[in-house]
This record gives sequence, C-alpha cells and structure tokens, in this order.
Amino acid sequence: MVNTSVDLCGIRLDNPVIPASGTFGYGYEFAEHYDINILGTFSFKGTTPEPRFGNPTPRIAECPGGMLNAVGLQNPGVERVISEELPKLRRVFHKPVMANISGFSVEDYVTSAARLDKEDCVGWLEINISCPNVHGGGMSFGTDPGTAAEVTRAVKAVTRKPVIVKLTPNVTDIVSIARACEEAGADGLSLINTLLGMRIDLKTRRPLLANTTGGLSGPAVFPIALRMVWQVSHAVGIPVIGLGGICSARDVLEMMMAGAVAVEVGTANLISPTACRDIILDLPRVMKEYGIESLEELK
Amino acid sequence: MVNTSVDLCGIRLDNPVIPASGTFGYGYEFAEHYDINILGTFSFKGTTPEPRFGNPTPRIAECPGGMLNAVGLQNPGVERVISEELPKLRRVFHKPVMANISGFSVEDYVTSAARLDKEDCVGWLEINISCPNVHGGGMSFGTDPGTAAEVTRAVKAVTRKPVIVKLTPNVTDIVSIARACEEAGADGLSLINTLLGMRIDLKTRRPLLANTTGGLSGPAVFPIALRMVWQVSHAVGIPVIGLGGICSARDVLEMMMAGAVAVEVGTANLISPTACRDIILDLPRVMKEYGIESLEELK
Amino acid sequence: MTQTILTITDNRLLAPGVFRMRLAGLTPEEEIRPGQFVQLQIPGHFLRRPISVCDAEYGVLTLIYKAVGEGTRILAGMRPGETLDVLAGLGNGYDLSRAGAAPVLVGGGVGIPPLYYLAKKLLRAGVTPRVLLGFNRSDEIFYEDEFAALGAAVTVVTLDGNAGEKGFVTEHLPADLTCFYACGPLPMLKALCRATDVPGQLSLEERMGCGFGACMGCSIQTAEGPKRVCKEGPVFEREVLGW
Amino acid sequence: MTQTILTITDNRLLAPGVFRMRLAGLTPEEEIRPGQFVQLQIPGHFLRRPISVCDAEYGVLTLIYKAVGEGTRILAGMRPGETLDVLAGLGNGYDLSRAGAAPVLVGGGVGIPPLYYLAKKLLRAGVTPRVLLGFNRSDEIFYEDEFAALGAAVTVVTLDGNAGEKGFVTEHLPADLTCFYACGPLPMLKALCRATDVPGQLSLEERMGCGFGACMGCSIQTAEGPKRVCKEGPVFEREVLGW
Repeated sequence: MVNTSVDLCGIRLDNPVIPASGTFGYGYEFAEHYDINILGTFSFKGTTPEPRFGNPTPRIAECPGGMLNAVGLQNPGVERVISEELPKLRRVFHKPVMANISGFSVEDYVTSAARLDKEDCVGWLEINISCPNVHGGGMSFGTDPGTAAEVTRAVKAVTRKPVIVKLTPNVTDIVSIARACEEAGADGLSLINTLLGMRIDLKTRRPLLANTTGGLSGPAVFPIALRMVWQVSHAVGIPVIGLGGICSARDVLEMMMAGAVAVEVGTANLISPTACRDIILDLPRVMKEYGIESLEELK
Repeated sequence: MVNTSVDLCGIRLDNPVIPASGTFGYGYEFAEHYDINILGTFSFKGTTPEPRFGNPTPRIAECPGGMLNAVGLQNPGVERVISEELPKLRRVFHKPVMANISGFSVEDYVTSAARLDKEDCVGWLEINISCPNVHGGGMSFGTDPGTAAEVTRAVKAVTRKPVIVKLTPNVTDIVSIARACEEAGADGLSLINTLLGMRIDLKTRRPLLANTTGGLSGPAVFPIALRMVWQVSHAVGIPVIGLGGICSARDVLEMMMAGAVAVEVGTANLISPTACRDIILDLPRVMKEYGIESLEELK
Repeated sequence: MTQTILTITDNRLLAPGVFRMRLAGLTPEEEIRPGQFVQLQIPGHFLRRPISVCDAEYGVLTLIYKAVGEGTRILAGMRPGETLDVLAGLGNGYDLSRAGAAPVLVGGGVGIPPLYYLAKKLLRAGVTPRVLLGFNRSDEIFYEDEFAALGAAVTVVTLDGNAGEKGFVTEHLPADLTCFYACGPLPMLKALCRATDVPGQLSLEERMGCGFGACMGCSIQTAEGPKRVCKEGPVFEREVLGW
Repeated sequence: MTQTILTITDNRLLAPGVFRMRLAGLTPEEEIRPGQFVQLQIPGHFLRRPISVCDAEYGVLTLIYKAVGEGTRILAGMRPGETLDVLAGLGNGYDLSRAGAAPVLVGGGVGIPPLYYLAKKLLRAGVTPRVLLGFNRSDEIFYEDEFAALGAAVTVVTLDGNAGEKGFVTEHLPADLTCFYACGPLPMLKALCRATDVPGQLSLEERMGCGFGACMGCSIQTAEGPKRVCKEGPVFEREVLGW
C-alpha cells in the first residue's frame, strides 16, 4: 500500500488533489457524479464582499491545449456564500474546505476573510491576488511585492486559519512576490493562476472575448507552472500548492517533484466532471510504477 | 487575386511569413525541400561574436502543444557566419535576409551588429534581448526597460539597417519594454520569444533538460503571444512582427488582426520542414474565405 | 448527466453544411429530455462542443449540426464505427406541462433539431403541435418531411419565398396558439416575443466552457438574476428573460 | 529526406515491450540507407519520434521500437490500415565502403534493428558480416532467426547466460575482425571501443527536436567540433568521437 496523504499547513489531506477555485463551484454539481469526499479538499468559487455578475459573454475561448476564460469573479457575495452555499456544500463535503477570496481593495480581502474565518468548515483561506479578468484589483495586487505583502498582512491580522496566497504567473520575477508574501506571514502559496491571453474572431476581426483578454489555462501552461513551482519552492520555506494544466496522476507526481506539497486541478474538471476522481484512483498505480512509497518522500 | 505583400521597415516582402531564428539554420537545409525564395524573408540562427557550442544535451523536451528548448545560442561566431554561412545562404536565398544577433554584454551586440551591417544580403538586424537559455545575458537585457533601451541605442549607433528588437514574454509589463525600445530608436519589434518552462523526468526525478529550464514554444503559447502583440502594437508606432506558435495561414491572419505587420514561424518548421511553404500557399485561399483583399487592410 | 462513449452509426449531409450524425450506445438510464444538449469531445480539440439533441430513443442519439468551425468540420469528417466521448443529458430542456391545447414550435435554421424530439414527445402526450420551420433559402430546408411523418402540421417559411411561405416565421404564427417553444437565431427569438403575448419557452445559445454548471462561462443576466445557459437553461421562459 | 504518409500493414509484439511495425507506401525515390532513421508524427503528440530503420525495401518500411513512453505506447496500439506522417531518410547512415573483409555488427537490445538492414546490404555487396546480438535476458531475444536467414553468422550473448553465450558482447568479439558497426546503449559502445582498435562506426542516440538539422537540439561535442546527431550522425566514426 502506497501512502498518498500529505500535510497542508498543519491539516492532513488524504491525498494531494484539490479542485481549483472557479472550476468546481461549491462542489455539489460534482457530487452528482462521485463522492467528492474522496478529494484532499477543494477550493470553492472566488468570493468578494458584494455579489458580482462578472464580465459579459462571450467569456470562454478555445486554444490549442487549453482555454481562455474571462468570467470575472461571478459570485453571490460573501454573505450569501455563507448563508446559502456553505450549508449546501456541507451536505456533500465533510472535510475542511478551502475558501477562495478575491477583491478590489485590501478592505475587500479583509472583509471576506474576517467573515469566512468564522466558518468551521473552512480549513484554509486562499487569497487570490492574481485574477487577470477584473480591472482595478485582482492581478494588480499580485504583480508587485509590496502590495502582495500588504494584502497578506491585512488578511493574516483577521484570521487564525492558514492563509495561502495564490500568485499570478504574469510577472518578471515570481520569486520576489513569493518571498514578500512569506515575509508578510503567508502560511502557504498556490501557483500559478492563469496566463493573460487573447484570441481574435477571424470573421469579425475583433477579440473573441467580450473582455478582450482572458486567462489561459489547461495543459498548454503546465511547463510554465512547473518551472515557477520549482523556482518558488526552492526559494521559500512555506508549502507550495502547484497548479496549472494538471490532467493526470503523472502530472501530479511531476508537480510534486518540482517541489509542490499538494496540487490543484482546474480546467481538467471542465472537460471531464470525474477528472479529479480518476486522478486520485490512478495515483497509487502510477506511484508504484515509479517506485514511490509515500508522496512525502518527494519533498 | 489577393495581395499578400507587406512592408517591413521600408523593405517590401512578398508575403508576411518569416521563419524564426533558431528554427531555420541558414536556410539551406530547407532549400532541399522547397525554393525558399517563396518566403517573405527569414531570420537566421542567432549570432554571437565568438563561436558557442551552447548547453549540454538533453536540450529538448516535449510538452502538450509545444516543446522546450535550451540550445543556448549554438553558432560558429560572427566571423565564420560571414565567411562560411552567408555565402552558402546567398546561393539558395536571393532576397534581403534578417540577421539575428545575441550577446552577453552591450559590446557583444555592437560587435556583431557592426560586422553584419556591412553585409549586403542582410536587410534587417534582429536584436535578441530575450534568449532564456543563457546566463548573465540574453533575456536579462529584455526584462528591464533601461537595459533594453541601452542595447537598442548602442546597436542603432553602428548600423544604418533597420533594427528590430526581439522581446521576451517573461515580464510583468511588456509594453514598458516595447516603449523603451521605441524611444531608443528601434525601427521595429518582434515578439514573443519563448516562455521559460521546465519538465521533470519521473524516473530520475530530475529536470529533463541539462539546463534545468528551457524556452516553451509551439501552439501552446499562441494566445499569450497574440495578447502581447495586441498590447504592444496598440502602444507603439513602429511595426511589430508577431510570433509564437503560428502553424497555419489562419494563425497568420489572427496575428495580423492583433496588430502585427508580419509574422515569424518557428517551431512549426521543426515538425514539418515545408510548414512555411504550406502556409504561404494556403494564405490566398484563407484570405478569400474571410474577404480579405490585401493584408495591409488589416492594419 | 452522464459521460459515455458512443459509436457513430451514420453521419450524412442534410443540406449545404448541415450534417446529421447518429450515435449508438445510450443506456436506458441516460434518459434525455427534449431541449437538452450534449457535449462532444472532438479529437484534437480541447473544449467539448455543445450540440442540441434532435432525437434520443432506443439507445440512439441523433444530432444535427452545422460544420462552421474547425471542430465541427472534423466532426463532419468522422465515419461510422468511430467513437466519441459524450457528456449527455445536459441542461434543463423544454417544459412539456405548459403546452396547452395548441402549442406552436418555431425553429430557425440549425435551431430546428431540438424541436423534432419535442414534437415527438408532445404527440406521445396527446398534443398535436403545429410546427413553423424558418430558413433563409429553399436549398437549406431539412427535416420538413420528418416532422410531417410524426403527424405534426408543418409550415415551411423561407426568406426568399422559393419554397413554402415567404417571409419571417413571425408573420405566419397561427392566431389561436396557446404557447410557443422556440429555438433559433437571437433576432428570431426576440421578434417572436414581440409578435405574440402567449407563454413561450426559448432555447438560447452561448459559448460554453464545461456545459454542466461548473465554470460560469455562459452566465446571462435575467429578471431572476444571473443564470447559467448550460444549467438553468438552455431553455428559458420568456418572463425570466424579460422578453 | 522526404515527408510522406505511410499505411501500417503490421504491428506486432516481438519480445516484452518490443514491437515491430511495417508500413507500406515508400516510393522508389525515397532510397533509405542502413543506419538512417525516420521521424514519426504520433497522434496527439507534438514532437515527432525518431526510430531507426530496420528494413526498407519494396516500398515497405520496417521499424522495431520499444514501448517506453506515452508516444511509443500509442504507437504500439495502432492497427493495420491506420496511417502515419513520416519523415524518412534522416541522418547519414553507415558507410559500407569501410567494411573490409571481416566486419562485425554489434547490437545491444533495441539498438539491434538498424544492423539488420546493414547486414542485408553488406551481404548483397558480397561481404558476409558476423553479427553479435546482446540482450540482458533470454526472454528479450528477437531477430536472431531473421539475421541467420539472411546468411549472416549470428552469435547471441545474454547477461544471464540463459541463451547463447554468457556475458557482454565485448567478451565475444572475434579476433580477426576488420571493423565494427555498432548500435546500442552508450556503455556498450564505449566498452566496444576499449575492447578493440579496429575502425568502428557507432550509432548514437540523443533527444531530438526536428531530426533534420534545423534546431541544433541534438548537438554533441566531437574531435572535429560540434556535430548534430540527427544530421552529421547518427553514425560516427570512432575517431570523430575520440573513443
């Protein structure tokens, strides 16, 4: 028997597989397909203080080996997340869940973090300072070490739960941002969010997305994600969650060999609703193939 | 009859298709397969003042929708390029060619530029400040507006040929680098060079490339390239050559709709030696399909 | 919703650019309602392609699609014996309980296919729908005979008037309709809502990511707040849309 | 070098993990020399896979490959009738003119295939080569009979000694050899150069990008400066390598 369990900021996961925020809703769509308690945990849809509809459609464009999205943080706002979504979530998922938080100001992050800190079912706060699809917030916090640290510090001040900061790859030096978050008290980092991309409709000669640009995800970005996880995990002392294009148990192992202690799986969930279950069920077989007894030996 | 010709810094090209540096050698391997005078032009292998072997092997790794390379600027040095390669090149290619120049110091760029400026067959100098596979040079010039401008100015001082600066996508703000190059006198820009990526061998648990990291190219990067070409061409007044994952005549049109006046085709040449010919022959048909009479109307 | 591998048994041209594909292998558990859609995984393409269900009985799925982009062109080139990975039973589908005595089904172009399965189910429930099929030109006509063979009263309307009635479908709505079920281009759907006040259900199109409610890629604003076309739709009551 | 579409006519297991594929459709212009390789475009994979040529006559290309990675596993699953996009006639190949009277062909494992085509061509030129085939274990043996059927003198050597001679191929080199042609794992090639002083040609392996000299992905340092394994190689005279 191989051992797939890992530690994430002091909480034990049965396995390192975590559906990424924005690709798994609040879990219950997927619970129709499999018992989602098989997951390590999952990160629910990004939360802002106020309800948001997000960007106009089209919000989605296909790319070779991936897709662009420009959803723009559609969510019902933190109060309704807590009053409506979390009770439904708790009915289908009985482990600690990861709450993903976004914002347009430091106060936005603090407001949602303080509210979600009170929820027993929330195990970790994942602070998204890397959404490329909103203006005047989101990614702009994650492209500068100073503002990244400021958000981190402010959130840490209002919660006792582990704070994981989600980083953008759209930067010259991701290591400097990672170090700034670590110094500001982050308990972990997750990377990478999507890469800013674009497609044009040859018929109209205009951008395919209403938002002009969107975030690229899928297998296409895997080598970039792997490189950044390698760089960051060698530079910081806090745990790193690796994500970006993971589709298979082999991809999970490769990302952990790069230094990740756990992984998030995003776009793969959209192509096959059982993607995470399939990866988890395949993981022991692939570990044996490569002579890995325990995932923690990959550290 | 559609019109595929375009202007590149005052030189007329029969069509906008330019094989990218490092994927086409000095042309004569490809001249065995087709008459390469069908090309708009091509950019020959990156040149440094001294001969370079480059990095140890493995230098190549496969990725979903693309590949990593870490060749590291292998070339025989500018003197042998001029004495041995250019005479062979001129036998098979009779149009102005683009000379690609790399270096580890401003002087390196100046040395090669001054030498290649004297060669009649050279139409443009493409200044590569974006090679991710060498240390202490290459990409480091292209990640800072100040150094990018410095190289541009120094090269402009020693040549009367148009200077095209090749930019790296591994930056937070490519527009600021592009503007700095324009202000320093660049006659054009080409983008994007490769994205820094990495793969790990699951058997050895070590990086697949001897150089650890390499540059990602291929269709996987196309949406990122397109976004950057859009951003840069809307921000500068000099012509932009678009490259990154172009594989088809449709990709050429999409890149030109994003603002490119011409395109470079790289990795596609490695998969099919006739890729550029096939794109050029298909271009009129696809232009008709989308009602495009002349490529210059896409400006 | 189920993920399944189906085998192509037929794939043929119905009209210029319009193909009909039949796939075998649906199991009885995979009950599919009229107005629902499937997501097909097309070889070499990353995102699935949503296609409305034209029929789904006896384990055979019938799809009618237009070969417009790279993905659907590949689909058009596939042959019997080849297989496709299919997410079936997506979306809400039409609500048959609101048909009344005299429902009219209004379809435009490649919006017509889901109405075939709907007509079949209505007839089986004892309601005979009238069917209005709109095309731009007479050479684009498909499935007129198939609707008639079901026992529905079919009127074809063409813009050029070279076949059937001339003009827009909205000009040929019967006066005594109790409700309408529609699928087609957005201008047709909106014109329909302007032309009559009876209850109506409209099937919408939107670029989708997943097709099953996870990614919020296809959200629209409605009178009842944001709705996902793939999950709360693709069929919406006209009041929900505020049309 | 030519780019061509070939049709699989056969694809079968020869030994654990080792497959032989035959492809039809080579035209007479596509003359292929022993020691050359092809680059196969495998469905769903970006880079081509280089595979040495085991035989290429009468328009039929024979390839023997080990299913080790994702790409070659897909290859192993392909069936007769399916087609592959092939770049054929890559690399320099062995130089037959330096064989002398008593050449020895030395192959290790999946390095053996190109020696079969070489043996055939040498025999046709009136030279009877001796052939040493090295394997780790007896169950890995393949193509012993095929070499014998050509009329070559074959010696099988296994590390475990359960078949043929026991030990390493280098321990079974004949004393009177005039030259050697080798293909196999790097340690075998280097041991061979230490074991004898006669002229030798060695076929090298390297991770490749294009396979035809464009990308410089497979360059090695030699006594004569940088060389591309795909273009100036894959076969090198031992002096060039300095071994």
